[in-house]
Amino acid sequence: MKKSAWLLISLMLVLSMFLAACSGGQKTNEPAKETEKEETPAAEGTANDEPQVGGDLIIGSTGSPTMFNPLFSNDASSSDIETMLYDSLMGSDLEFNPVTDGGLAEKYEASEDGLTFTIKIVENAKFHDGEPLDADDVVFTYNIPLSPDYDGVRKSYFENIDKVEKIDQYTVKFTLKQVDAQFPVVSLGFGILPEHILGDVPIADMGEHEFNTKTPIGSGPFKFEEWKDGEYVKVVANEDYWDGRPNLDSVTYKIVPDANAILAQLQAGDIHYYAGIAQPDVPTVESFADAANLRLESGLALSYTFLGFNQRDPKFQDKSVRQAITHAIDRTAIVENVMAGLGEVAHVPESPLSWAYNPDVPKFEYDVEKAKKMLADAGWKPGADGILEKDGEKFSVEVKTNQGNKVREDIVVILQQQLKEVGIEIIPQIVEFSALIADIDPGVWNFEGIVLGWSLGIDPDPSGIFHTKEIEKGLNFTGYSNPELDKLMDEQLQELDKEKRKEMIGKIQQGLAEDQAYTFLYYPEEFRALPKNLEGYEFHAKDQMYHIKDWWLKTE
Amino acid sequence: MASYIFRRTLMAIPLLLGITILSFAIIKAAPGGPVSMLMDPTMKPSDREKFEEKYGLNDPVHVQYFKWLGNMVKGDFGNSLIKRGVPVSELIMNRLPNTLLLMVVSTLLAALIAIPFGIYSAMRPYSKLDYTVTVGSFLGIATPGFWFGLMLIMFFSVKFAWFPTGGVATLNAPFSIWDRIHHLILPAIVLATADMAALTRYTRSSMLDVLKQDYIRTALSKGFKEKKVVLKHGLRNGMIPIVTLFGLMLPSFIGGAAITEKIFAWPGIGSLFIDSAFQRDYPVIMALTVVSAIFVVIGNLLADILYAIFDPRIEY
Amino acid sequence: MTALLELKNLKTHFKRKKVTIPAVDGVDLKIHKGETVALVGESGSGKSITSLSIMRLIPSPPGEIVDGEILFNGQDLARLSDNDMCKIRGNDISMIFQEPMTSLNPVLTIGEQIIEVLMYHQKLSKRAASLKAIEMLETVGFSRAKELIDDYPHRLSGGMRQRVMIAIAMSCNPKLLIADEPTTALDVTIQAQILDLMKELSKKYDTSILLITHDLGVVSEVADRVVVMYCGQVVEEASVDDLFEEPLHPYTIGLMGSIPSLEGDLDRLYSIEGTVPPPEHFPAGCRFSPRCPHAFDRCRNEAPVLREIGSRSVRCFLHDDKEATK
Amino acid sequence: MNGTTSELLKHSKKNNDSEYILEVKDLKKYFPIKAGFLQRTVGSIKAVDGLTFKVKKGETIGLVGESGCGKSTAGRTLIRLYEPTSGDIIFKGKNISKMNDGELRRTVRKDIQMVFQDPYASLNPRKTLKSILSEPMITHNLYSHKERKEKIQDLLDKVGFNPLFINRYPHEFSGGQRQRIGIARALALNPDMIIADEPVSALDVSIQAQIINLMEDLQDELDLTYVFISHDLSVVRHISDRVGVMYLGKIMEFAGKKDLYEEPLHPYTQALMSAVPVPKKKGVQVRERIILKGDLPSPANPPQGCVFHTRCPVATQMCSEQVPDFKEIRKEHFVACHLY
Amino acid sequence: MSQSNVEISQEELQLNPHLKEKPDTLTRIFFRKFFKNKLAVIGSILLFIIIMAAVFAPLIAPYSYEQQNLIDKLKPPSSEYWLGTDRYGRDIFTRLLYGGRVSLLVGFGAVLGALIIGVSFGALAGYYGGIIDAILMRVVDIVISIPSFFLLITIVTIFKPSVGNLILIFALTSWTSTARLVRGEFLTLRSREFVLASKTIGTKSYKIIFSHILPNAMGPIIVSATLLIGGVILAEAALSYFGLGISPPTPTWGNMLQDAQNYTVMLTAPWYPFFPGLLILLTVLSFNFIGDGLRDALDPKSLD
Repeated sequence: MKKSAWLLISLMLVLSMFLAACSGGQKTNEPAKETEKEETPAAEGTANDEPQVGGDLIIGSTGSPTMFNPLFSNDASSSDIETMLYDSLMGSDLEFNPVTDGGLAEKYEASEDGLTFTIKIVENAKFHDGEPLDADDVVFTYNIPLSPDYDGVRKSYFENIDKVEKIDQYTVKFTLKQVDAQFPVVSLGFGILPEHILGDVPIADMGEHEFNTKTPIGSGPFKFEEWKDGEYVKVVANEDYWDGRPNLDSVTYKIVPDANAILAQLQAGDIHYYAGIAQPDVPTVESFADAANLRLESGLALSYTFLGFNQRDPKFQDKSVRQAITHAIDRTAIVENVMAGLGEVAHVPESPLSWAYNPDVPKFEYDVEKAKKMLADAGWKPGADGILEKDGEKFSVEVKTNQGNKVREDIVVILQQQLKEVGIEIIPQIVEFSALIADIDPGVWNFEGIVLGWSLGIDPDPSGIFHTKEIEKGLNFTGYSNPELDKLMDEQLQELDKEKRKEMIGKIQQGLAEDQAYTFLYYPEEFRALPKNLEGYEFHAKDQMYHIKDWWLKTE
Repeated sequence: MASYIFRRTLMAIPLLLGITILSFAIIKAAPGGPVSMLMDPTMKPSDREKFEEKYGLNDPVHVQYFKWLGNMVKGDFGNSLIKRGVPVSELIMNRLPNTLLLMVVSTLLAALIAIPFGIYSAMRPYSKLDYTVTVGSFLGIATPGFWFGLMLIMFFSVKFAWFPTGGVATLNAPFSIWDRIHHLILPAIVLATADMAALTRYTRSSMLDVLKQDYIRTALSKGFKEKKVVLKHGLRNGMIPIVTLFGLMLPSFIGGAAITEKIFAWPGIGSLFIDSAFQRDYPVIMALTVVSAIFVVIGNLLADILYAIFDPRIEY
Repeated sequence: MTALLELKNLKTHFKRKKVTIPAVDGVDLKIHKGETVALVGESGSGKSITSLSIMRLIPSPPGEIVDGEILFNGQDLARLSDNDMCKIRGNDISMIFQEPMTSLNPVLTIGEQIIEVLMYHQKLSKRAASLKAIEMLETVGFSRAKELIDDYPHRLSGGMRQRVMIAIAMSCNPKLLIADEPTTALDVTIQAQILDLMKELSKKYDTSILLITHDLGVVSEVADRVVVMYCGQVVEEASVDDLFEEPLHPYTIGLMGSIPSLEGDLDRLYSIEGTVPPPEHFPAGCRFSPRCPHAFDRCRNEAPVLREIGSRSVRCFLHDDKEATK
Repeated sequence: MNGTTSELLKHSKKNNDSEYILEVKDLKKYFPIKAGFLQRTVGSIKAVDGLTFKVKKGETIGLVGESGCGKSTAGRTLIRLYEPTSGDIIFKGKNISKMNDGELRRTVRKDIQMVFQDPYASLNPRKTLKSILSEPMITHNLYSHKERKEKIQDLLDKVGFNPLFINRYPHEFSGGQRQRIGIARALALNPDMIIADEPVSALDVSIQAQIINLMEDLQDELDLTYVFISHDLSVVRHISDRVGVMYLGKIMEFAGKKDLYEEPLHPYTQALMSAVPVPKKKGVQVRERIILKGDLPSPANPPQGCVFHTRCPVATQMCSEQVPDFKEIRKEHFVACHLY
Repeated sequence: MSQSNVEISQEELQLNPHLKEKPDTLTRIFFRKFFKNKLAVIGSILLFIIIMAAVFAPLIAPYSYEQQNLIDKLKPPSSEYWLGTDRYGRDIFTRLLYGGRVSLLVGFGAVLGALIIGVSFGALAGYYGGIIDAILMRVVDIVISIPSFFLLITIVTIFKPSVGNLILIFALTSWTSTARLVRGEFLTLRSREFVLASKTIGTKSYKIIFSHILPNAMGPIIVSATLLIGGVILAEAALSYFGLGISPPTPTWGNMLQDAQNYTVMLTAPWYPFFPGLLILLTVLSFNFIGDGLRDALDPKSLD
């Protein structure tokens, strides 16, 4: 069960392929505890106005989409487009609850044992080519990743499905192999593909089929019009959308690879909507927002940034050393300086937005003296050059992060400065992305320290990253291991009672914080620039295109 | 001439082989692979292996190379591993015209400005104008393109709104020549700046050489005015090395504009190259290497042919 | 008889930074109609600069005609405007150069290079000019002139190119042809052809020739009168017969003695000590004095003037008395 | 001072000493013409095409001809700057035509030296006189440091150069002076033979005489053998004992200079002689000039039969078909012509 | 003439007026010609100042190059911070000094490396010709034909950017032009008469290459080297643009400029990108001026 974790790479990365989850991975079962971000008054205040039809919205992106088939693509840009082209069975609300609203499901029922789900879909849904969408299409779609020929990237999302059956023309039944708390949230969020087009295509060839890039046909609110590689993707309103025509006439998804150029385009009005503003640039965007007819929306992102250490290295096996390092880092200063104050200091590997977030965990506040003492207690004594030494070994750590992410580069530089205070030498190493990924591959583990971020799923299961069994071939690349927590992690997955599970996860979070499995740095706040007159917009932490069907541009 | 071109093309084969072998070795030596870019980290290693196996990424490098070579010879560059299913040739052909347009326009722009200045500099060496041109052209060489490009956008696109901020054409607007030109100007200026500098220097030294020649004196002794002598007798001779230079510049069309393309969101070959390199999209990288090598070969050939056209002394 | 061309005290100096180099330093010279005058001297004597000065082709800066007159048909070329000079060049006065291999523009056809002169000076139509060009090429001895005009210079040998140069130079029936070492770069057998051609054409068109050469053999074959230059000055001037019969100036004597002969045996060549000084180091007094076996004190201190002795002149104190006797 | 005595010496030497220092037998040097795919050799420029002559010790052989006749190539092949295509070069009894660089260095490099045409190109502009002159000695490991210094002084003295100049660079000297340096360098190894390739043609007339006189003096003093290559018939006549006239890579006529100049047999030699413009002298009859038609044919594609027949005023049918033998018509007078 | 310490007689001077009393050494000619070129002199002075500033950076720099002062972020130039501060509140002036060390080191190092490879290739190919030439030049063709920027990026990802590796990488990608140049020079020089003269003496090949041909080919080589250094400094900046330059906090002009290539910084602290940009510009300009001056000063043709 590893579906909770996403490598969050960068908001301003050239290749923001890991930016966010697919359209299917964005929903949660339960209301989040905090929904602190108020919507802008403008959006709320004018909600009474009648939506106006028309207009083209230009959305900016540094990344290029790769294809428009949710079962095969996995980058943020593609999934942005897919959201508009396809309908999924279930939708989600702002608190990540699974809702039928925005999905094809009219009604959905889970069995007592949590092993079967029966879904009734709307009867008037039609694909863009006019063919009706019915249960056959749903069965067809869900059978694709179940096939042994399937070579796409989404296999793990469907692992628990035992079978998918058509009950009647508009009813489908899913049977699971075992209880899966995330099933309605994640697995039911994938777009439905047209059987009448893809039905004859061998599944092994589907990943390369023309449908994905040339003629994607879904049932979503927008129809695919044109993809000019490296320039833009254009989708136009689906006049016959079963849930009513979207307000916007068209959406142009414009690709501007250079993050600075994108801001210039935003200022010049060549881009209307951009969700990837780096935090340090927020004041700049604010400064020209008014003149450029823009406004900013923000909210906490469902992710966190951390400093991890390779715990195969003896010096990082010592819990107190890890704690001392956290003590030595002024995370508030990092948030203030690197993020322009736009984020929160993190203590656990879960977002405050999650229902399972446990605020009551051991915290290791900035305290240089304490850090020094703890390190001294652990046997690390300052050497002649002020750098700590133990048994002739210097406390010198090469900290890697990926090239192209300014914020992380900044963090590494500041870490170097801060840790010098306690006598730890940090050697920053900015590594090209593909090479960095290769460095943390299982069995390679070619790093000492690493600054990265995880984009969180909606389910709070932490085992994918911190369970001992995930070391050998999974994502636990730091090699963290705590048998007690392993046990808890196994147990919570079998727990169907949410409150009990929350308690168990809370304990795990306490354990991870106490162990400082990572040095958790912060939860970033995300900023999106959009036209002042864009109405119907709501900030969804995982979906920058949330309910785009309802967006509309108010004219004077 | 035809047989000469044929022979030259034949001779390019070992060159192409060498280039592809070296490129293949280099990209395979680079850490990481398309799978780490493509794959969902939640994927099981067995599924990753399945994918790698499907695309032969686990075969020994030489096996992969020969497989690739075999397909390439058949004209099949394969499909992109990242934009799965999209033929590499299509990716390239979509962008090649943009890059060529940008490069041709910037080169022409550079030539139009550089050549007259170079000629004038050569006619009056060590004059004030010569010094100005010299300093100016060196300034052009020394300006980092990415800085210059962003500056132009900030001033001329954002501040004065004289030019678009990027792209090849206005979105959602009908095709118009003027619109295309409008979009071309800034990136072409950035690219032309560096070329202009080099071209001015070349023109100047080439013309200086030519103007020292005996036949210039002959032409003067016929009673022609200096301007006519320089333009009629000097220029054609002086252009021979310059024209050759254009041929040799052709290969730089492929990678040379990468930064400019990125800054101006110009969907060209350069940015495709950079993206593919970062994503380890091996088929695209290899295809672009081949395309670039072909450009080298064509460029050299073109240089030779132009040389022969401009210089009657060369015969094939 | 008035001269076709008369140089009076021509001075062409080159200015490099603060140094003035007197490459041509007071040259007097006359060429009459139909006459062939040879200007003889070693490298550095200023003979080529003299010829280029007449054509006003001295690169300027650094070169400049600082003094003197160049009277051509009574008109002072030194003071002519550039525009007027352009009308004379290639038309009334034309020139051929030493290096036939490089004197023709390699990228233009031979025809173009002749036709352009004719169109420019004679205002001929292109058609008429090309007919005339063919005629000129036939005159200089090409049998396949019609094909030749579409050919490029690189296909021709040195001797043929020099013929083309002559054809270009003669195409406007110039009154004066300046030939700057026209045969030096050619093989003897070809040299003979070219010299014959020049003699023939000068007779045919009644063209005066200023022949610049260092080869006394060529001089004796072609010239009517000889002017010997040394260090930017004329040191001796005489008719060809007089000069070869009795050279007066020690430099001329030395020069003639230095040449091995094709007939008769000489055990040892006469040689002039030292080398021609570069213009920035011209000695005071007589410029030949450091190398002159007869030099005496006066030579080193006082500059001799070009003195007429009958029909000839010489710049040497040794001949002061001779003038007195005559 | 060495007018008549040296003349006597020369003659006596030549008469007594008939030993040949150099024998050239059917020497050929072809340069390949490469073309086509793979740059195969498609033809060759027959720069030197069968040269045969002998050189006696102490004499001067003149090789004369127009540009492109192969005389320079012949000189360079003789000294083994070029590998001969075929034929033998026997120098002091040793066949050096097939030797490799090492063997050449050990055996004959010291004994044959060369003087080049262009005094500006033949001296390394970045070396002082001293290092130019000491290089040969260092290469062959001759003399101690002190001896070398003396030897250099001696060499400069021999070529009439102020020894104070040893630390100067070539660019400070005039052409004539540089040619003296070139000669001094050639003498540094006490060679037996010097191949002089147009040593005076780049010089002014007055300087030419100086160098020719110097070369003659040195020959007498050091018992040198010269192969003197020049296009200038007068100079060759002046300095040589025997002269070969080359045309398109072949020797047309070879004879003692008196025979050759006073009674040239080959039509080419005759034409060549007549073409030379000579200063008029009183009482000397102006010669009848033979003007040759056309230009030298390309050595890449020499005419069939006698190579001269295309320009020969007396050519017959046979000349275009058969290559004439190089025969001794009179004593020591060889001619390759069907007329004889 | 009286003060002359070399005894050249008056008479000799008269006869050989080309001679000067004092020997005109090559160095002196070089300097005379070089100083005639005003731009080259300006370039030399500028470069000298820049190099000295980089060499003596620890003595000149008012701050530590990595000392952050987050309160003083992006401060404009002032008496406290002469050229302002960067995004971490580090002194830009200090970082420019230290950055110069790396940038110049990379420039010089890479060009030295490129020269070693390029000259070896070119010399062997040009001197021996034939098959050796054909093979070596094909290798050059191949390396040239691979787009250098792509090559750079790929090699950087393999080797990881560090000063040493960058030097290696730039050397590996920029030697080809030198090789072609040297080959050309060798092709002409090997048939020059002074080389032939040396051969007739029996001088060994290696000695001819190193003592006769190479010194005479040095002019163009040095000129191309100066231009190459400028190119490498620019390439380091371009590589930094892709984030593939030297890792922070080590400053280089390239990564400083890249760091300043930020919309916010350019709008709010324009001096930050200005200074590293200016230094890159001045340095590259200086190298070009000097190269231009050297081209004339080292031209052996103008020696004679």
